[in-house]
Amino acid sequence: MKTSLSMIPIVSPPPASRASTATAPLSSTALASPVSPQRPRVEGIARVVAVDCVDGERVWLEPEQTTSCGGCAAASRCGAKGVGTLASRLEARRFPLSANVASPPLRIGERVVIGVEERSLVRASLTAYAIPLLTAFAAGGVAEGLVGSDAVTMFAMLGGLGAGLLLAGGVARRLSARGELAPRYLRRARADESCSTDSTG
Amino acid sequence: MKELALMMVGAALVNNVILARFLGLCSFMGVTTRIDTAAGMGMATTFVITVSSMADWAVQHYLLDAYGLGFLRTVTFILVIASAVQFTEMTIRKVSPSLFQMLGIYLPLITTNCAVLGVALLLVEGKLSFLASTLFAFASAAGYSLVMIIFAGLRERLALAQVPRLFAGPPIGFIVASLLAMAFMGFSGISTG
Amino acid sequence: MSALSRTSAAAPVAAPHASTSGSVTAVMATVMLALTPATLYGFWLYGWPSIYLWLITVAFAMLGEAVCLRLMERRAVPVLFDGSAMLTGWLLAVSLPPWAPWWIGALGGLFATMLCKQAFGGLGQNLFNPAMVARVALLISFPVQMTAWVAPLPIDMAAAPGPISGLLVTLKGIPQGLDAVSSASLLGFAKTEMSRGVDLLQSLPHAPSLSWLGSRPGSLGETASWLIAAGGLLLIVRRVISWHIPVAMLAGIAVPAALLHLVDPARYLDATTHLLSGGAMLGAFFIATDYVTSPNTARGQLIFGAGCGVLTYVIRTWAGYPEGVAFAVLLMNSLTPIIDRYVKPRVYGRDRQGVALDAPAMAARPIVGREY
Amino acid sequence: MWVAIGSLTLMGLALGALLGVAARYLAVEENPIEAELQSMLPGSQCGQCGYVGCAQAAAALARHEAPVTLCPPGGRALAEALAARLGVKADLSQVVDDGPKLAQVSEDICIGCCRCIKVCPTDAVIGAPKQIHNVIRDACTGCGACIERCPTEAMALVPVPVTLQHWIWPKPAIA
Amino acid sequence: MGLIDRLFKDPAWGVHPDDHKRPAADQPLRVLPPPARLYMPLQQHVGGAARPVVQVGEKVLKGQLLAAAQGNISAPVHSPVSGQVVAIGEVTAPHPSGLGFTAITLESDFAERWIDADAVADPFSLAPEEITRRTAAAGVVGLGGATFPSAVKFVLGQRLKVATLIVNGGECEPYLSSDDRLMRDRASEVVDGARIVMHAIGATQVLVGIENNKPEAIAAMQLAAAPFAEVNICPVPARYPMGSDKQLIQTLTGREVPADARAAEVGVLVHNVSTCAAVHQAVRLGRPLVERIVTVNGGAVREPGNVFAPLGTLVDELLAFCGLHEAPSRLILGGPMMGSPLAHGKIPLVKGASGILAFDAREATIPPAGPCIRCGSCTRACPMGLLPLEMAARIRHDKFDEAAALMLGDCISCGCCAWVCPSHIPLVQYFSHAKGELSARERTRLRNDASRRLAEARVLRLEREAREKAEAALRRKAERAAAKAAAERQETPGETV
Repeated sequence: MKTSLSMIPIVSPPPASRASTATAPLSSTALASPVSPQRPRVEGIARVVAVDCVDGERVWLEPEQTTSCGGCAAASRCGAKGVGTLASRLEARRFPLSANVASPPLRIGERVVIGVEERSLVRASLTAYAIPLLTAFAAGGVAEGLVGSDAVTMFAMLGGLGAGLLLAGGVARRLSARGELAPRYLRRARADESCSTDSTG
Repeated sequence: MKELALMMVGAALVNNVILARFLGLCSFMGVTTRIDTAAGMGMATTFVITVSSMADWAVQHYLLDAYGLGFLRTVTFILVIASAVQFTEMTIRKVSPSLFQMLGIYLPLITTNCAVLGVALLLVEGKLSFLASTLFAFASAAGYSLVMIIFAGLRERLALAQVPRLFAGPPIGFIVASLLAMAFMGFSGISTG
Repeated sequence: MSALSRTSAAAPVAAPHASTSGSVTAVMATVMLALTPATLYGFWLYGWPSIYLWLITVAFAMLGEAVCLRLMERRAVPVLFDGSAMLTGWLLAVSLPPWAPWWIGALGGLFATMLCKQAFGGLGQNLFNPAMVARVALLISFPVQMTAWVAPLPIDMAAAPGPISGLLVTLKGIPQGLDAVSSASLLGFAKTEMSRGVDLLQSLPHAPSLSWLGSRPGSLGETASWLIAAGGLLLIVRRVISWHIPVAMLAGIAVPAALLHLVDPARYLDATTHLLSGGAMLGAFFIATDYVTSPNTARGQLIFGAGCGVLTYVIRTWAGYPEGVAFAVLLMNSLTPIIDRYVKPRVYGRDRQGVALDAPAMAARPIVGREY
Repeated sequence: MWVAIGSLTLMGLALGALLGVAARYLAVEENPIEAELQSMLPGSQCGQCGYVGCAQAAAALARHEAPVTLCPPGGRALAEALAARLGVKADLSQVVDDGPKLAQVSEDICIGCCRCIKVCPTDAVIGAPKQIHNVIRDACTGCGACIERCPTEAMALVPVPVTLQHWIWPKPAIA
Repeated sequence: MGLIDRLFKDPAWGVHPDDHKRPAADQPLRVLPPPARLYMPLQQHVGGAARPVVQVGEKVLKGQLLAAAQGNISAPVHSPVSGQVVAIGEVTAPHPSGLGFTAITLESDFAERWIDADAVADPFSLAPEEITRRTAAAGVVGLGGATFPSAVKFVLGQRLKVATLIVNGGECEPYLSSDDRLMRDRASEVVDGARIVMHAIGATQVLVGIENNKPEAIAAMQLAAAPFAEVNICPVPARYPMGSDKQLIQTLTGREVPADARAAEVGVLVHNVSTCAAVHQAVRLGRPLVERIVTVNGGAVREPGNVFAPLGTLVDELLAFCGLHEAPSRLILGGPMMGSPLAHGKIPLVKGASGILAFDAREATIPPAGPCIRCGSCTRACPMGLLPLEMAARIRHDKFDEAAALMLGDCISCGCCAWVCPSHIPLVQYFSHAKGELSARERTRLRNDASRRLAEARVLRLEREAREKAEAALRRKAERAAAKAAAERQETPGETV
């Protein structure tokens, strides 16, 4: 005897969320809207999972594995199965944000919309590794050309390497500020908002 | 300058670290399930190979040759490589936590990668100048990364194929690796001087 | 309504309920049709042994496929006769030396279909072109038999071996008595002369003649370049292949050849020699354009073709092997997944990186009335 | 001979010291993952996984003592998500996932004893003493806690019928 | 002229199936006599199903309201015949699943008595809101097949100040010619309806896109649109799926609808020619949408052609009216490229049904699907610029997230890729399967979130109740103590009495 009552909007404590009936075909697209003026490559949904135990200001977020956010999940999802320890692989997937980037500050379990660069893993490795190598070789080449003795070239390359590492740090800071490396906070996600657009009308 | 370029091409393509010298096969088979993780691993290994071969050349030149301790070469190289990797991991983690976020897990893997030690041992016999040997190391590491990325692309496509049960998993991976090695033999014979 | 209930009782049939008349067998048949003129001319040029070699290679290729299908308990007939195994065997036979011993063709055919196609899961899932993998494997394992080129001996000439003696040639190898002059192909000749320090200007006059008609030593597929090009054009007109890969590959060979020839004619062959000799034409029209192992977007195909061309030139000029097409195609096959991943068509309503276009900017765009 | 031993130990000590200093100077700390696994579980504390509540189940998962298929209400999707999260291979063979089952009251034998109302983790059962009870299908997670509690076995787990909106095209047979 | 036209002017995407429209398109329109029994479904549109307002046994007039709209996206349903409501029950839905949905069963009294309509002499004097209200009340929905309630689109068009109305006369599906017949016979109604819609949304110009394989329709529409400068007829190249909104907008205006936006946000609104005719009937003549032109075609039909039939008629009756010379091997609602297969003929005609196809054995044969040889012809055919072979390969391995990353959400299921595939792989079925699975996972995820919130709410409630019970117990104990103390104080002073 069918006793199904119609869908009662399930009231949850903070925002009134209506359990939206997803229409059968996935009518919406993979990217959330409305798009903020400064266009990040890909938008995705992340969930606050832990508060930093050292400084309470920082919270750890985890990209949500929703179906239509393939883009951002791929960027920060480390797919290398069977590599490294479990903890470090999980560690590699979470990213920190300062809690008071939104008012009121973020709490555990809240879902936020983040913007992240599409190919940030490749760009991250380029900044971390290519820049120091380039400066090292540049310094070595100049030293070899001017002086030519191995010892001098060696010290020149070591100096170049050090400079390169510092430069990489600077570039990395600037990139992560622009959301290139780590995802950047855009806004709080509405309760039923997945990565698809909200329904019309 | 011309023979330097030829030497680098030779190190990268002709006697490629993975496909011709068969070094670093464990990471070659392990990490190449996806292109961007393979690229991350490739670049991390390139950095470590270059840094450690610089250190190895110095240790070889000023310590082992000077005091005739050639027989200690392998042990010292391993020591140098391990500390180079550890040092790199710490600096990267300090310099930019978000960078380490993405790439942290590859660095500990590289210490056990035999391509690093292989390249270091190769460049020592070459009796090249310091810059030339570092360029040789960088070129072989670049060849390593190139083959890692190509093989990751192939395996991503292979993951979509309905490989018969007998060949599924590692066997078909090895077959593809051997076909790739056969293709790279096309470069053999380029006179690398 | 009885017919109706039967079809709908099982899973419902999804739209579209109509489809094109084309089929995989038709595509393969058109490609084989385009290959026939050059192959027949090759048969005429090299006589009976080359016919037997071709038959053996194709037969063993299909045998290999049949054995694999039987092992996987799949019905062999529909897969065998979709023409792909036959085409693979044909392409391999056309790239072998015409008077090679029978076991070269047999081994190559088996290797191509069993290890390079069925092991990956059958048609459409192999990563490398089966014919080229087999040729490279044979070249590396049996260098002597694979580089024993024979001067053309048209079938109607007295000296040419008859049907029976031709069969013996294929089965037992070239008898000493027969004065089939074995000489290197032009590329092989140029490379050996170069290694002996004789630069091109002296060695070229008495190199094997390179008549446009193509009667010179080489495999079946290397002789009549203009016949192969005609077959290729037929494929392009029938829309079986698009022009992107052949044009890009031939340009990839011709441009570096012409430039370097200008720089130093003594050391580098000119562009037309490169285009007409070796497997360039066969590679460009029939081998590099294999659907399965080449990118599926136009821009990707241009990159793929250019890559094949340049690598062919590099291997021919500097590497150890005289003929670079096989290696070049394999190398570019290994790059195809990466090309396909980064070279994608622009999705409607999105920019090249996949981010949705900006609606207000699009709304501001004036409506241009277009006449159709 | 002595020079060899001496140089090796010297280099070992020097490098060790260098790394020791660097370790202290470049220290960065870690973070636990249990809170996050718990946020993934449905949180209905139904106990079908054999642990007292979802918190204990999450802790067991983090310590790899529990299989990822431990949570029936979560079904196949949750098992896959847990497997992906923990990076382990999940054999989904025995996850019987023929679609969610929801509780249903057969109204002719329900005596209105309110026992199921007290035990339902998500308040999915509505009713009053001596009145016929009913189940809100959208709140019920099919955890089965009410099935044993019902004295007259009026409660039963019934598979959800497919509706027009939720019907999915079957995957074509692989050629 | 054809070749150059094809090379440079024709769009690169899409396919060119032979259209099988003749001779059905040229047959004069036949009117189906009202059948004895009709089944009016409540869910004939996108959005909430309509709610019945009539009782069983009630007498209704033609055009009388049977079920009212429910929720902000919905459409009412009216009676196509005058007669009596016999039942409100379950009927097989025109859906590939073969499942049922509720419908109102009517029995016709063949009197064809219309309900008194409040016709409007000059609709342009009405306020746009009034036109929107009347269109909504008449139950007008997109008749091209999308069946989206038109009034909701008008509101959207007004709010976003859309300047251009595009009337979609494409009808690019093979076999179908209902729009073609409508344009040939009732061009003036279409133009008038289009102008009313233009007035309703405040647009300044109307572009009517008609495929150039319908010359008679183009001529008729140009004749009807001659007096009105703002309505211009634009023939477009005949290429499937030119009739799809996004492709028609791109071809006519050069604008592309961004992936996550609606057509209205790029200043354009698209309506089908039949929808415009329905708006004309609704506003000018006050008649709700109860009938429509349906193409009956296919190899099994003896006299294929267009039939003007009341909604709710069973498919069997339509086929019987046109005659069958063999048992159809497959029944399709809509066109062959996107139409849904019907399990049997006892299915009612709905508002979105532009055609009924009865395929004979030859047309219905589906060659078995072979392996994908990566020929890439599906990528060239896809009008949305997607990679069908890559998506299908991932869906074959249940990697739905990777398929979604390849923009599966943008696929409009037009069928070009499956049509052009030499291995006849049912690509659209793969994509429909993946979309179904993805939205099912999304629903389970939302459901899990909701049940977790419910569980937390319950735990909080139980704690609160426990706390309150404890406080109440304390308070009562305190009161009892106070009462006892007060009682004792009363006894001690009163002892002397």
